[in-house]
Amino acid sequence: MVEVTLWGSLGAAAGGKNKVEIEAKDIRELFRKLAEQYPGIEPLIDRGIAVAIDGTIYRDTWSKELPKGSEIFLLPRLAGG
Amino acid sequence: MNFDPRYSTRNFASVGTRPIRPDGVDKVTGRARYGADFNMAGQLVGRVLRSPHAHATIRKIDTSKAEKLPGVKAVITAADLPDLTDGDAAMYDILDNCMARTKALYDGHAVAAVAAVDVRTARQALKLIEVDYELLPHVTDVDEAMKHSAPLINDAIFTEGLEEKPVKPSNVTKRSQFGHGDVHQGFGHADFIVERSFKTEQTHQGYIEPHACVASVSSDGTADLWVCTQGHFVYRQHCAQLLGMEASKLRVTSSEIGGGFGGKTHVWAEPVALALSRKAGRPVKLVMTRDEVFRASGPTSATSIDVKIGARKDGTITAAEATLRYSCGPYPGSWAEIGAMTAFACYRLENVKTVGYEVLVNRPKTAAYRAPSAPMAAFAVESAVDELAKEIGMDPVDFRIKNAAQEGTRSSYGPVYGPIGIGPTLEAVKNHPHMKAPLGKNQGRGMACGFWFNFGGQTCTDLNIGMDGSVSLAVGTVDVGGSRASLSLVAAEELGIAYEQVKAIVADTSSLGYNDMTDGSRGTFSSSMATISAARNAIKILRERAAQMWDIAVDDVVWEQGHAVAKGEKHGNLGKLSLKEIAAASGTTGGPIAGHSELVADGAGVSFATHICDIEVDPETGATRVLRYTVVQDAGKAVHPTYVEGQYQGGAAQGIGWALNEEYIYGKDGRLQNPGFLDYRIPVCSDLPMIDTQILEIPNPNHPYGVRGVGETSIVPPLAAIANAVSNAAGVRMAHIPMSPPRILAAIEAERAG
Amino acid sequence: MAGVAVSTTINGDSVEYLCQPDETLLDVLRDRLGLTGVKEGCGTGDCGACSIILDDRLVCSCLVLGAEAEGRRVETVEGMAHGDSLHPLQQKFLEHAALQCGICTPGFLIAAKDLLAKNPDPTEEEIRFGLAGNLCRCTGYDKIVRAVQDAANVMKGA
Amino acid sequence: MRYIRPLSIEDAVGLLAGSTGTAAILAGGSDLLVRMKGGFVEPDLIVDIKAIEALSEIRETADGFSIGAAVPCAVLGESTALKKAWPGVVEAAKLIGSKQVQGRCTITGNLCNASPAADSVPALVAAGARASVVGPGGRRTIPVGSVPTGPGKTSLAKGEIIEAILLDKRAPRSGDAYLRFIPRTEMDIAVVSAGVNLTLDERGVVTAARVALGAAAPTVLLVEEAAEAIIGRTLDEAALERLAKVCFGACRPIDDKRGTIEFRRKVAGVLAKRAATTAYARAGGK
Repeated sequence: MVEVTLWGSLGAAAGGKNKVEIEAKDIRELFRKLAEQYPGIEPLIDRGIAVAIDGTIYRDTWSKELPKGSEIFLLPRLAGG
Repeated sequence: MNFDPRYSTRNFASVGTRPIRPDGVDKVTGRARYGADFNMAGQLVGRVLRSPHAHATIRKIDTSKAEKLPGVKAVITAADLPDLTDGDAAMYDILDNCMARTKALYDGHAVAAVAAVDVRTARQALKLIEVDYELLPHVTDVDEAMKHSAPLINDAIFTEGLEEKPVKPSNVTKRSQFGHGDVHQGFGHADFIVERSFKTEQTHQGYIEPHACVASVSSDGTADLWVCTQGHFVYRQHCAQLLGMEASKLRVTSSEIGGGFGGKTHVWAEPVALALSRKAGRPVKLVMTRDEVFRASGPTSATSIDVKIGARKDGTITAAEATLRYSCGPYPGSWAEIGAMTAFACYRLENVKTVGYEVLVNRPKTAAYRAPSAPMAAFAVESAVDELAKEIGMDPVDFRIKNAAQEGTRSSYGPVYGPIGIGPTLEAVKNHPHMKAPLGKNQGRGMACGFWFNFGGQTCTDLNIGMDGSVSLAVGTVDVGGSRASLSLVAAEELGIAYEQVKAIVADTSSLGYNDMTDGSRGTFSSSMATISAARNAIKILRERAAQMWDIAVDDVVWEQGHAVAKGEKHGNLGKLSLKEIAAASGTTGGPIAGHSELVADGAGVSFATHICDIEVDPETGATRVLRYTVVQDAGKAVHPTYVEGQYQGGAAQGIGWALNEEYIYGKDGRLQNPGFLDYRIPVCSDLPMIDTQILEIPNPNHPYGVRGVGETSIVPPLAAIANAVSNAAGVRMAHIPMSPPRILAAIEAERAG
Repeated sequence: MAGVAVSTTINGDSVEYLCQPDETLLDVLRDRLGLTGVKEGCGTGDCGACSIILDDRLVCSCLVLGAEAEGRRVETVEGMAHGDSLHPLQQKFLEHAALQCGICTPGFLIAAKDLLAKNPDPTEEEIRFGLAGNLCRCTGYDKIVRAVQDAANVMKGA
Repeated sequence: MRYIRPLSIEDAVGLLAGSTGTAAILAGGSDLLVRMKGGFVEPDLIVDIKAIEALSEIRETADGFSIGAAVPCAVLGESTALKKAWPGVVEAAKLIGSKQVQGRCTITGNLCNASPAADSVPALVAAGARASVVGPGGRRTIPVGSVPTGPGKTSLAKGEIIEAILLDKRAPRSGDAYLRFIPRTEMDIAVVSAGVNLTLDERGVVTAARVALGAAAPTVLLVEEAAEAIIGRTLDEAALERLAKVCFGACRPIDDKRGTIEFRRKVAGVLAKRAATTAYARAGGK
């Protein structure tokens, strides 16, 4: 079980929650379960979400493992110049 | 793929040196080919008709007269670019931006296009296209657009991110919130509070090369596109999707690019050129005029930002809060969201809250501009931080050092930082000789900090070793400012050979796997990672070939300084085989030697910078002069330090232009008043002093050499650094960017009047 | 519209072309003669990317008609190097990394060549004002000014 | 469209007078080509006057200087005698556009383009310059200030060409100066500007003065009251303040993308003061 913090406009899509608990071994599983439990988040995942695991931001490595006790943040996927 | 991206210390041989770039000679002799420098047999000239209105329903477009003009080979409207986006809202917006469908949403919005035998005919044809517009009320100001009484730009948009689903449509497309702690409580503990509202005007990336492409669609359904872009693979995806083509049948070649800065990250004219070519059955060259570049491409957000920061007498910030409103043009974006994330990223805060609002206006679609959204937020926050330091009676550098984020700090946007450079840049500034340079009458010094995330992303690289031992490196990230030099250095470093033995090129979309575009300061970070990986894969093969040549086990061969070395006593008399020798024998040891790499370069290290500048203000006219400017920034590891310095200087110069003079000026009619380099005033050579740089190297733990992106952060601090300097020079706090002479003079007069 | 026949000298070579009466020299150089080293950044004389030297005078080729080149001498960036040896300005631009994207570089080289021809030992201020008609968006001008200073030193010694 | 390069002024006048559609005179082309590029004008006839020898010379005459209509501004800066006599006029001409533009543009073109913000015009008006006009009816000489009649409009009749700008010979102890305000250091159009021309007596008292303001009204303003404010004085602090105040009051500027009414009025006064100070020093005043 990992605790995931939702930021930006994501919290509103999960019914106003800022933190959710999910049993997931990697980012892919996290996204799948989030979409199942909070359908409002699914279109946002499709649009692109970044995941910060212990401070490092991952945008595309969905195979990245979520270590036990790690700090997980979901962030909007950003544009750069 | 078992590539390990973790940083480890090493002694560099090539990385960190300053050789001449591989594309240099072509660029100083005029041979380098940019977007408009390419031609095809039978090529037509494409031209776009643009709306003169800020907001209008398109009732009807009659192209019949234009079609009849001799020399006109194709005329297209939105009907020739049907909606194939299949519910992809972001792509639909790009399509609508390329060619207005039912409404013209800003002055300059494309409504039709022609392809003709020459420019004169194309221009005449545009005049013959009759567009029946029904004018609608418009809004161009970000604060005005948020009012309930404002004209609605898209009645299908309801604000996202609210706890209760709104019942009425709005120009506010999204609300987003970041932070932690309890700001209300935090302000309760403050001895001093600064609260102020700021505005920044819209600016353009201002690349000197206008958008340009040559499109050629064949009757067999294949197509070629030559284009100046920051991401040819992304352009291929966009164009293929919008035109209903298979991506593999569209080959996109990126020309040399004459500047992008975020402005060449999504398509504008390219789908139009392809549609014209498809209809005309001939190649079409489409080059924007400068006027079109300003009216229809690029710009960053205009903003309106409120900031409140409180601190104790001892200088500890107890709470920080900001509300940020960013214009998006007529399509939804996430610009305020980024501003809200970056606003307080430099500081260690117990209580922080930021709220962003994305706002639709009748202006061109906002595009990324170098660390998009961060400079405006930093302007507001760093101005307030300076003011607060002054109220407390602390030195502004010491005040920032006391509150600077460090390893282990929870960032204002959520995650906890790893090793970061904000503290070291501040310490370096504190000890910089610039801080001791004497100041004269009407002169002031200012400083400010800035932050940018940096990105990684999808990357694919090929490294081919020729039979003569020279190395061809094919990368898929467009070189916007010297990355072919830095990537050649990385390949040379990893292989243990000389820089001159490596030649890097940017491969087209049919020659290499997908690459994300060069944005988010990712070019050198990502492609160097992929280059290291490709080189290591090639080394594995080189070792195998050496083992064959020696007839020993491959495990007994190691790679050292460009040579295969047989290790262990038993092979003591085998000597070494150079890369060149192994390559020469490759024909009989298994054929060509190459290393390939495809990876997602995640783990980009965040970047911080602190700038110092001295400004002189003429109190009688409000004119400013930049006297000295210094950039201190963390590069992680500077691969080619000269080009790192160049990025620091270039970002600072763009920031200086933004701070002082650059702005989009709209008339009451919603038309852009200054779509040219005459009145959109980017800095000229005589406006600037030398820009001093200091590179700090705090290794990024997620890159083998410790590299961080360096391209963007340097544009973040200048707005605030200059505002702080002007405040110290003229005694007025400037809350409106650009600080043009009329604004500064008005502020000085208001201050005099009390 | 009848074409105008023009005989001129470009980078030392005699050239003849036909152009339209309203066609700019910039368009002639780029589209008719293939000299695409001359760049178009604005077409209105505000960026200097199309700088050329016309009878020893620095001008924007976008503000000259093709027809006006009759009987005159045109110098473009393509004529700066001699054989395979670069002009000192070209060499110094490379050494100092005075270019990033490089689109403004041909214009800067030509403007700097004109500047040094008229003032072989310019101060930093004279360089900055002398090159103020050429916009660069990448470099912040620092390395360009240094490259011109260095080239001036080399050329003085030559 | 036709492009013609006549060899004599008479031929040029004949071509222009006889043209049926729109005709344009091409000297430096720095305004004409920009307007053609933008599609604002499509002349049927372009008359390039640069092959007319007399028009490409600066002549020093018994009366002063005659600056041919086709002389590029850069050449004004290369004339030592002109620079010595009329430094304000030369510095104004050398402020137009970039080095590249100065290699082409002419003060006559700057005058005939009739922009309220033209840099050389306030300096020429302050200098009391005259224009020699040739037309189907012959030659006439008029004050330069009477050429522009409004933004983009001139008093020249069909077929008329300005062949030269005439500047008087300098009286002793005279000096002129021109200053403009721009947000950048180069490349901008004047937000507001001031040209001052004055003559002193042996004691440093101003005996004659002309003060002209640019971008302060639809056409260049010759502010007689401003001249009166400094005539009979040694340009002390009080005279300068009076000068600034008068210029502030005389302006009739507009709000536009380049500046506000308030800003232009204030800065007009400041520039007049500073230009007067420079002109005074050039005239030998201390």
